[in-house]
Amino acid sequence: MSAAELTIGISDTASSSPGEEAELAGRLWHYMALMREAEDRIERKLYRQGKIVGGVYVGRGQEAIPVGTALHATAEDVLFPSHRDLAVFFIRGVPPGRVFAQYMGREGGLTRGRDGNMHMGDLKLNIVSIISAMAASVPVAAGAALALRYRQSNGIVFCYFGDGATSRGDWHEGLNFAAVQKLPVVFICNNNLYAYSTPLSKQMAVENVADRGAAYAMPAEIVDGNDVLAVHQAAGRAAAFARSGNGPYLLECKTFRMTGHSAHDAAEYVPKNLWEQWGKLDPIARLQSHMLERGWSSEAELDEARARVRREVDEAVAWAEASPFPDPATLLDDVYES
Amino acid sequence: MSAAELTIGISDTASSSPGEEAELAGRLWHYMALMREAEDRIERKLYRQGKIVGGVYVGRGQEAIPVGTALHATAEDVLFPSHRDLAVFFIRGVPPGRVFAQYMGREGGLTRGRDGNMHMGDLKLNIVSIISAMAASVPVAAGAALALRYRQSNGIVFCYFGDGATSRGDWHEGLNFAAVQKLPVVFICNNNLYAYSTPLSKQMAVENVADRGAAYAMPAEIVDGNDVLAVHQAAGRAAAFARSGNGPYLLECKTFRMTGHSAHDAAEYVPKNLWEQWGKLDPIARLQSHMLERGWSSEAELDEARARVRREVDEAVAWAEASPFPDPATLLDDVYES
Amino acid sequence: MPTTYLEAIREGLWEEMERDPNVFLIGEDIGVYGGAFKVTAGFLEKFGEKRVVDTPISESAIVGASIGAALMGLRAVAEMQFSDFISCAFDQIVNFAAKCRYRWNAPVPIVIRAPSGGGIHGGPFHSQNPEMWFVRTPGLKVVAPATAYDAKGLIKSAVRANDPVLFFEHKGLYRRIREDLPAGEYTVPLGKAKVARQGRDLSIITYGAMVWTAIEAAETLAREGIEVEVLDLRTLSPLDRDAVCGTARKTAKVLLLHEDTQTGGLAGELAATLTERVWEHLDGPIVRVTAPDTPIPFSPPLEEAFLPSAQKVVEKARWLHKY
Amino acid sequence: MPTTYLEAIREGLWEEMERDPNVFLIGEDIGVYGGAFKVTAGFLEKFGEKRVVDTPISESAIVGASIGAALMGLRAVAEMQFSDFISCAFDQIVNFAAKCRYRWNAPVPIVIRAPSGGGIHGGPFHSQNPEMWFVRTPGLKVVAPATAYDAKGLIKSAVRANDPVLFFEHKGLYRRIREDLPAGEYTVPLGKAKVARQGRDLSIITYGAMVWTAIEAAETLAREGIEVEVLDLRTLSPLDRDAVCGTARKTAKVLLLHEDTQTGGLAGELAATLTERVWEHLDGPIVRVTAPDTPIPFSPPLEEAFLPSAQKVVEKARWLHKY
Ligand SMILES: Cc1ncc(C[n+]2csc(CCOP(=O)(O)OP(=O)(O)O)c2C)c(N)n1
Ligand SMILES: Cc1ncc(C[n+]2csc(CCOP(=O)(O)OP(=O)(O)O)c2C)c(N)n1
Ligand SMILES: [Mg+2]
Ligand SMILES: [Mg+2]
Repeated sequence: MSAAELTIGISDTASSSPGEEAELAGRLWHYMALMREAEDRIERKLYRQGKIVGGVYVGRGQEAIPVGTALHATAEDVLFPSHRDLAVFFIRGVPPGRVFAQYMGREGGLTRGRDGNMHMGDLKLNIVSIISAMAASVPVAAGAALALRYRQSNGIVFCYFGDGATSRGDWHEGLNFAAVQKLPVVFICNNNLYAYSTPLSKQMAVENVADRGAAYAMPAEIVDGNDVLAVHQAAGRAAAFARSGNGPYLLECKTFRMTGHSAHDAAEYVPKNLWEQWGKLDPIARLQSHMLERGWSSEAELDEARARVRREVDEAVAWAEASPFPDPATLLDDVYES
Repeated sequence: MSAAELTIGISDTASSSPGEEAELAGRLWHYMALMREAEDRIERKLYRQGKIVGGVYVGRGQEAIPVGTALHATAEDVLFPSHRDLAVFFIRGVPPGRVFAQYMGREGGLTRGRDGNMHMGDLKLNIVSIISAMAASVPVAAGAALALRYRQSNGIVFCYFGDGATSRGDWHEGLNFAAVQKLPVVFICNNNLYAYSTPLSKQMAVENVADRGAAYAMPAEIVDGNDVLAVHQAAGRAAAFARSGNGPYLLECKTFRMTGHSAHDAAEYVPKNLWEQWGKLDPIARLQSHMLERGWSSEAELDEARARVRREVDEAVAWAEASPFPDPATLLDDVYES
Repeated sequence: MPTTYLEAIREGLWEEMERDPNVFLIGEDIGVYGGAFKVTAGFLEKFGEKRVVDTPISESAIVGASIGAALMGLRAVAEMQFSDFISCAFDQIVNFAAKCRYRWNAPVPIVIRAPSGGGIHGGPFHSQNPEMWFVRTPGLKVVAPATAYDAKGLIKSAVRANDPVLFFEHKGLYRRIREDLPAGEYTVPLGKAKVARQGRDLSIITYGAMVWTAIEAAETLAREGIEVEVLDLRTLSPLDRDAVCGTARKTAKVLLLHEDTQTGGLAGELAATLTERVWEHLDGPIVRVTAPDTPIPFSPPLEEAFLPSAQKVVEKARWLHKY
Repeated sequence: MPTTYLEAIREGLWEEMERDPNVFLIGEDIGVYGGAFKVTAGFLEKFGEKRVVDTPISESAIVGASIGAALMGLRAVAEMQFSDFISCAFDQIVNFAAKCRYRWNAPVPIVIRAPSGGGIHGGPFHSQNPEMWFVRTPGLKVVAPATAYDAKGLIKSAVRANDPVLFFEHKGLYRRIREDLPAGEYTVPLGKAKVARQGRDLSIITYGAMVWTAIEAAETLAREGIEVEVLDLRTLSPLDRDAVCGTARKTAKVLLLHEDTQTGGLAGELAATLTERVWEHLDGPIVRVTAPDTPIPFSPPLEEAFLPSAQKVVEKARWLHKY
């Protein structure tokens, strides 16, 4: 599925009632808008103001993927967001202020200043922190799923990664183990056509990450990753499959990274036409048109919602800036259990 | 392809002349018989006599795979035999005595006593030594192929491994890299249904290793690994494909390990009927019947050939036993270039 | 009937699995086959497939899955078939497991059991001593028992620890040593060294199989009137620096001994600790007896030359004693 | 126009690629993008895709392929995007590359370049100092240049070496330091330390970015009349033990300094070497200034507390000088 094959339209929702549809669309919109606003603030404002510590990786243009999937997660489910899946944190209930504090190296960040950017997690919310090495969380996610089954929980695991991560040995070992053990994991790939500067053609000989499912006898589905309703439906199928004890499921979401790899990357290696093509497929804009078309929302309501999101982000930034830097006296704490 | 689906017959050779066919069959027979005799001597005699140092891994019942494939190798080709592919060494011209010396920890072994058993190589003969970690040689083989292309050689690489090795991250990384780069490698899997004590079903969710080719858009072929003529033909296709610059090829040879994992393993975990079924499919016996049937050889000629092989092995063992142990004074040599 | 080192580990694991239903085993060939060294023989029959998980050949997945399960409240005991293959799981250990608690307060209670050490003609890939890769990595604990008693007591403590523990079992000791173990349940705390032999003239600080080499050397030296104290570190990380300094203060002469190769071995860390902390108490140079800086060779005469021996220890100790 | 440390590495690589058609580069994003730090910017345009190979994200394949190519007569220069990811290629490095020559006389001329070190708020996964994993592994050479001059001369020697070389570039130095380099071609030999500053009262033995910290401390101490000698090791394996002992014999007081964490760091190896070889010449304990045993933290106040500073060196050196 190339950008050209994607339509600007959006999927119909499944057979739920119009009220439920509108409500769902509103929630999907909210988290996408919140992720966009928070990341814009980080990448385009705070970073340039020198308030961010270290690197910045955002999921601009890819918001439909974390949002469309994670809204299916129950409290028992365990999520392993990648560095492009900020919305997962908001959906799980992490206050945005803690995310900004994380990016600013403050005590209030999820890692209390020990780590930065998207390297964060919260065990109480069943979000596991990735480490930097791409795909390292894939076998860990399989292990979490093993534990859920062991404990006879109904929980399943959502494991996120990019196209590039699928080249790594850990990805293979993790998928293979999950498949052999029939573990309840939904593997969610955001295929944004690039791994840093490396285009898909230099990462893999297949066209789709989903083509790799065959190596594990794993059902693999491709979905338009910029159509949040389509992602939501596909994720529902995937989650239901995994939750019923059928084993893991591979969901490939075709998308595009509407930004550099990180805030310091101008991404000059990306052909101009890709920006244009994919710019038209912005997942938030597409959902908005659909909401207006269906009468689920009016322009005025959307404006108001946008203002609410901005206020939420303003307050969160203020909270983060008020959060102190960590005390150097704590440097030696928590290397081991004390 | 299970043992039951395999027939006791053997493939017809390709469209070569009867004389050529007979000559080829003779060579295939010779190397299979030599490997069997050498390994029997190691596993069933020298090991029990306490003359072998360390572990013993043999390819009993799997001889058709190294023999049927490696006979296609030109001098420029580079081979990465696994621990079940002893015949590769003989085909490349390693004197059997050096192999016995290797197993006995003698100076005359290919590693001069620094390493044991199948962990050996000879750069002059374009045989690369595996290390113990399964599949570690797979990316190395890809790199060798890269170098062959770089140097505009016509050589290709033969990379051998077992079914179990395909679970490892290195296997995936190596195949993926070879596929992306369209490198001239024939990946040869001996699928003997077990990795140590672990049956296929606990190693992978797919039925065939060949099913994994799809993850790399790599042509993958399954062949009866106990039919040396079939292996020889399939390997010919695979080598021609790689040599023509089309990229790598995955050849899965279905077979069975007619012994324990190593000499100290009684393999009680293997169901009895498997020994029986596969015993009937012995690759040497099958080729012999075929040779007799076609009149390429008589019983008397085969007997004489067997005696020649035994004599060759007798002499090689004597040579190895006469080889001194390495001098401890050399302990520190060759860690670095001197 | 005295218990072997191998049996002691087995017993410790068995008891912990009986005690805590969250403890499970994971590794290659550990179920039906009972493990390459048969440490887990009988566990599948007793505890079932759920708690004894046979895996594909994928060390990184074994450790990764252990971490994931540990984050979800289980306690994984992973087996590396040989410690040499631990390098295949390296990133999971040093970057995932080691740093979770520090980074985001997430404890990772896993044990990675790994048969290590030479003397069995295993060659460069079945004989390594990989402990220092992990001792130098903050966030990991590293254990290397020398006796059956400690092996049992330490594996039990390792299983109960709330940090990732590397547990190096010396495969040369598996069936070579045995002793009577106490009837009841006991544990040996992580992080505490033990004086394996009392002495006043000279200290040998060591661990693992080399404790026996040190004792053998000490017995020879005792016949010459040199009374050697042998300190068995038992845990390499965290290191019991108090005990290390204690024996040095007592004897004033220290010989450091390990089977691992020399450069970057634990002896360096011990030497630095001693010169920093008990410099004034030392009556002679700190000396080392270790393997030389080569891969561990396969052939018996080479391996014998490679491994530290009681003879080499005796010679160095005599020299130091005279110093 | 003086040359930066980064430019010096670039120039060295460029010259070696011009000189020897068998030298090629392999790594992630090194071609079109020119590498995460732009060390290889322009190489693709000049040398073409054949000699500048962009790979998938697969460090093990990068190193494995480098080894395979090296066995076939090429010389691979592999880039790890950050040295922190080297753990993903660990088995290939420590088991395949390191042991080929010893085992079967097969030389593996590869260079693994890895930007390492802290001070840039990179956090636990973009700031590590992984050198000791490799210093302790026989068969590998380990280089850690401190100056632009040495960076160029050493990368050239590394490319020409017939052994696997780990080349740790301190990313904090990439654009921070610059100097005028000689016009013509030159190399700096592997295995030779350099006295970076002469002194008679006390020696600081160090490497990498800490050489600059040592010099800063030495300047402060000079104003107090304490003349510090700074030994820049340059190569960590093989270690220039003669130079290490030489400076210790000269000043009789030794401070060991590294950015790496303490336990199992190179300081231990140096301390053991010194107590074994020049014990009689030492006039005080050997002391260490290093990072503490924690993962390297992200937030500036934590990272600052973590990293050794000139101030910490000065204090320890004063204490030792008075001793
Ligand atoms: C093992 C490893 N190697 C290199 C890197 C450096 N790196 C960070 S993100 C990235 C690209 C990831 O691509 P992909 O998986 O497609 O995710 P995306 O960033 O496109 O979402 C790279 C190479 C890394 N994090 N881990
Ligand atoms: C990374 C790694 N883990 C474990 C082992 C121990 N081991 C040696 S051979 C083997 C089984 C290999 O199975 P397979 O690849 O199917 O080859 P086969 O022996 O059946 O020919 C195992 C687990 C190893 N050599 N390497
Ligand atoms: Mg991507
Ligand atoms: Mg097999």
